[in-house]
Amino acid sequence: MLETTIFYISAAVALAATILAMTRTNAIHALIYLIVSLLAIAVIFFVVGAPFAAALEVVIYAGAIMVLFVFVIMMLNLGEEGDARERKWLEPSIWIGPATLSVVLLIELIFLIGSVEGQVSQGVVSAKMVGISLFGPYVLAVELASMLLLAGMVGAFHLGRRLLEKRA
Amino acid sequence: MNELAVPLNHLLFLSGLLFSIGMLGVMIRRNIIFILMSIEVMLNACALAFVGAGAHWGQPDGQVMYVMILSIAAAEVAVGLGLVLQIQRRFKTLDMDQANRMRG
Amino acid sequence: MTDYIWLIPILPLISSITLMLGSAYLGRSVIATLGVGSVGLAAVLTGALAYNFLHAPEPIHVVYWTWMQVGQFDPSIAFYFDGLTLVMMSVITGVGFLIHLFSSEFMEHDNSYARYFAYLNMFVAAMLILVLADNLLLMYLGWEGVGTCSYLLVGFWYQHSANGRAARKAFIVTRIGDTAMAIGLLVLFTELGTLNIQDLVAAAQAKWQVGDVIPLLICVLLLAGAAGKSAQLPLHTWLPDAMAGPTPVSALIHAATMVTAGVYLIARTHGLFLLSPDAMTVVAVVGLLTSLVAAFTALAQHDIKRILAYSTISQIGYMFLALGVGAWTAGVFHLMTHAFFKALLFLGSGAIIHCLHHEHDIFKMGGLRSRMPVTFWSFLIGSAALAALPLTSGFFSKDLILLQAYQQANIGPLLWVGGLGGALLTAIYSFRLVFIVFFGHANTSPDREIGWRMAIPLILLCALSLIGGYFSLPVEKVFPIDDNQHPDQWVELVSISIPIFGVFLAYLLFLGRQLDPGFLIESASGRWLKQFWYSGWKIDRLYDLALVNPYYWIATIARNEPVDKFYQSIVITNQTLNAALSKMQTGRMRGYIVSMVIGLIGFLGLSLFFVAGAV
Amino acid sequence: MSDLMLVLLAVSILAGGITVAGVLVWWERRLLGFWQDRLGPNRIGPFGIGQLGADIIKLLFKDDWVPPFADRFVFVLAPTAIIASMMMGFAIVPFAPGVHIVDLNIGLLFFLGMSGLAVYSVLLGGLASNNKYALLGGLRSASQMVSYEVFMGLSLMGVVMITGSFSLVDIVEAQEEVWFCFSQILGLFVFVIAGIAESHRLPFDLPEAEHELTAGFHTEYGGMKFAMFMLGEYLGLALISCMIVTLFFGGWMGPSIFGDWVPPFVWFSVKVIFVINFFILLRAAIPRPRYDQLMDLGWKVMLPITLVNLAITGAILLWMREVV
Repeated sequence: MLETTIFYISAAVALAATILAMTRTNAIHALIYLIVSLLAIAVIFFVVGAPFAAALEVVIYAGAIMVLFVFVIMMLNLGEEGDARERKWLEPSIWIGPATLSVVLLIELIFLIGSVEGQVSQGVVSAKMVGISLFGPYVLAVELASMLLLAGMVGAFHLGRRLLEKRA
Repeated sequence: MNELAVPLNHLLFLSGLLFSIGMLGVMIRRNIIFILMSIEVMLNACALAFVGAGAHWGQPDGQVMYVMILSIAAAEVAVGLGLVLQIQRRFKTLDMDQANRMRG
Repeated sequence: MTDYIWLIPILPLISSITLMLGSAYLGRSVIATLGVGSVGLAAVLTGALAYNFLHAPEPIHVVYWTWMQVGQFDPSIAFYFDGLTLVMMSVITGVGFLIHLFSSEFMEHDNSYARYFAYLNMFVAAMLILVLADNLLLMYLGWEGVGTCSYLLVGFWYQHSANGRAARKAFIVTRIGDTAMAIGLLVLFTELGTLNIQDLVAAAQAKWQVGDVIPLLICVLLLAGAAGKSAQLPLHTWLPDAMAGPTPVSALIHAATMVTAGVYLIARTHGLFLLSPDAMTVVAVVGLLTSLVAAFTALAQHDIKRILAYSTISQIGYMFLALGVGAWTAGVFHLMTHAFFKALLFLGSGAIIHCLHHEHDIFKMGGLRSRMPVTFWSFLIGSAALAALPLTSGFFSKDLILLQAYQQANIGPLLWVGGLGGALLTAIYSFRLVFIVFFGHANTSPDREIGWRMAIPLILLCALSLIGGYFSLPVEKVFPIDDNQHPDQWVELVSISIPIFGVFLAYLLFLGRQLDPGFLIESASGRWLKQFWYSGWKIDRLYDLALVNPYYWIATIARNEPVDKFYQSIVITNQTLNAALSKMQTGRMRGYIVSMVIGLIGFLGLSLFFVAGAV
Repeated sequence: MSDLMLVLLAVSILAGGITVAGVLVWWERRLLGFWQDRLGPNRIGPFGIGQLGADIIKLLFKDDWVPPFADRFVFVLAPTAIIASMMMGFAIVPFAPGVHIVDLNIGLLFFLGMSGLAVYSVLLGGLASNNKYALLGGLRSASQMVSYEVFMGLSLMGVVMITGSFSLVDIVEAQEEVWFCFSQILGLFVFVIAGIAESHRLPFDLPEAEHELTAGFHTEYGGMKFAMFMLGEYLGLALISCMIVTLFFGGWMGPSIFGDWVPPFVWFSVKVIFVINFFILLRAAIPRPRYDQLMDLGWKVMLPITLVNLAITGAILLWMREVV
């Protein structure tokens, strides 16, 4: 039962942290909440028997992608006036419409998901199994992902390089 | 870890909730950094659904999809943040609504 | 002992790739060592293979992996090695090695030294794949590979646009033949369900009677491919222009190896040709006509390389003649001896050109006998072999062809007389070349004598041209045994004496000047004939008129035809719609996102509706 | 191991870790003094051991001041991140057969994750201080640590390929025959350098290079929060040393010629102390590179080396599988 409890606690943490992250005006605070939410999801991954995904969530999502965010925020150096502006942008008149849309979508999702039955966990899916299917039936997807990452790298380099050159 | 007794649809509810919150974030924020963060939340919600379903069937395919989502997220963030820096330099603001010059 | 067959084509390939990638980092000596050494090593391995094969002459079949699998179609990467392959491989690696060695000096001062050897090695690799392939598809890969290398090497000095034009011409003309051959392969596959050569021949012989139509069709298509690659009538016009490439390339590709691929193809699939006597007759006639036309043309040329090019066309015509009359062994034998002496002649001409500052016109040479002794002797021996003077290698092979042609069932004597005419012409033009270039008074002087890397291949090829006729080919098991009667004594005597008479005639005409054909040449018809022969029987002109110009004309009028208007209207419609739709691009990101979300909600709602409806 | 034992072990590792980190401060200064021909702390107690207590007292009683211009929430949060993640990292270290808190089947990835999270401490500390030097220090450390994390992870994959498992216990047991420091010499080389960069120890302490950035990301920190940064750094040093020993030097196993009369835990400690001393020696011996040199070294030397190592290891493994 310990695992079940952990699951629900992490789910609550993830939800709360995500909501907080979406509503902060300070980007750094929002990011910290987002990291917490990611770590909570990592715990959920671990609990449902996907330790490899959990590790990747921590190493890559929380450990690398979010660091990039912090990095960029540091470079932008947003000040106090940014916070005030964000607060102005979060008026109810702005978010009430989108919120309705989201709620409608959520209701639809719940209707669709509601018919799903069965338990989550069927035991642990180890990193080895994931690796074998990654380089077995999904090898083409791996190649595509590598292409995508290469394209991302070249794109990021291109964007960043122009920035440096114009400054120089 | 077989004593885990969570119905699959609870996990999917969580995923759906996170997805809706992320989508809401994309719609209501004007700051590009927040929009990128919201997209990360949405991607993560999808990943959660995949991993949960994979765990339900005891198959590695869910985690394989997770790895794919991860690489998409990594590429997206790299390019997206590069764009953020460019936008900040050109428009001196991160307001998404200011960057509206590309129109038909 | 079959383990290392794959090494033989792989070695030049690896060297080629290394040279391509590392051309900027390698020194000239390293480039030369790699380029020459890889082919030399392949030659040594081929020698070892030959040693084993001659002791235990069993065909070797090695399957490496399945290349692709589409339904019933599963060609493999596999090598088939028998006597015929051995002959071809020995020629490719042996003569190829000598030519590489020669090139290492010939090209020494070229800026693109590495590129040259990269192409040349790639050519050797592709050619080896061609002859080793156990199925026609892999063979086709090698076939196109050598075509590509030929294109690259003919246009090697691409800075001159004429060379590029020559390369394109070579590529496009051979492509016509290749297309026919590809169609032939498709027909073969649809009819027999396999492209493996051994299976295919067996299946064909089981399925068809001698004289059926489909084998005739297939054979004619294959013949078209062979004629394209081997520069036979009517697709021969590319070869003289291909002389734009470096001379060792002409020696390797356009004399010794690639152009004989067509001969190899027909010899390899002789089982099919045996099913269709008509096709064989066509082969023989094409060969004979080509050999005569090219010989007449060679007689009128000024450019030393063009003379040799037409001579090559003519000699390959002989090989086709041999194949056409069923003298398989004789044809392949002539292929081998021709590789020796024609490579020798080309390399000799390369040496002359090298030492005379790229002078090609034979009338500007002269008296080189004493100043370039090695080249002179090699040219003399090569010409003797080409003219088939007794005891040289060319004599044995050409004599064999003529005798067997005489015995052909229907039109044998006619073929024999034609062949004799060709032999006479060959003797005349080859010794015309020798007499004009090496005798008489000197018009230019060579500024250097050739070095050892050019001399050694010449000397070795001299030796091969002399003794090559005594080799016996290990092809008894490949080809059906000839059981022809020995013809009459007089036939043999005439065959032997004609070349000698030709040489004598050439002596009278070009050296001794006892015969002065001036009045003939000066007459109106003589001038016209000379011009006609000089331009290669105006075949290029004919093609221009009949094919190229009409094509341009059609292309010009096809630009504004009504069908095009129809497609234009599609474009305009699209543009209008696009203008309307692009109004939706407001540039406001969040608008897009909201509309995407609304769409998502709509789709989910629809699916919900259907789920609910189903329940 | 019973639950009670597990809890005891966890508590003792926590306490022991902090103590070791504290002792290390003194030990490093003593050794540095020894190697650099000076005295080092020698006033309080025998060999200056009392210096440790004096430092603790000073740090504890200092005013816990937060600069008014700082982002208070993040400023306070930052130092806890490094302590927490480093302490978590110790959970998977196998000290002796059966003596570990948890044997995760993704142990190595867990370690990488924890060392990845430690970045935040530096990054957020630098950002929250609202100080130009601190910001620059944080920026530097972010790119340095994210870059070196890449080869750190990759350099360990050779070990994982040989073992076929991410579990540290499995990895130690796979070194029964021969330690991985021989077969994975390139991996060891890269891992040691990446480890120094990850824990930003001296040759690679660019984030806090005194002469350029005063004290880098922790310029504004003082008192207990500063002590936590220090503690985190020494914990990181200890953790990296434990990992090096576990992954490349056979963990608790000693050379077989010594028989089995030396307890495994002693072997482990001896090796860890040896590696820590090696790190301190590096600090004493090697000058600090420029920042661009550091990044060049990473991407242009370390990354190719790790990739070559991976390719060679993979090729040999495939070849062995073919042979056997």
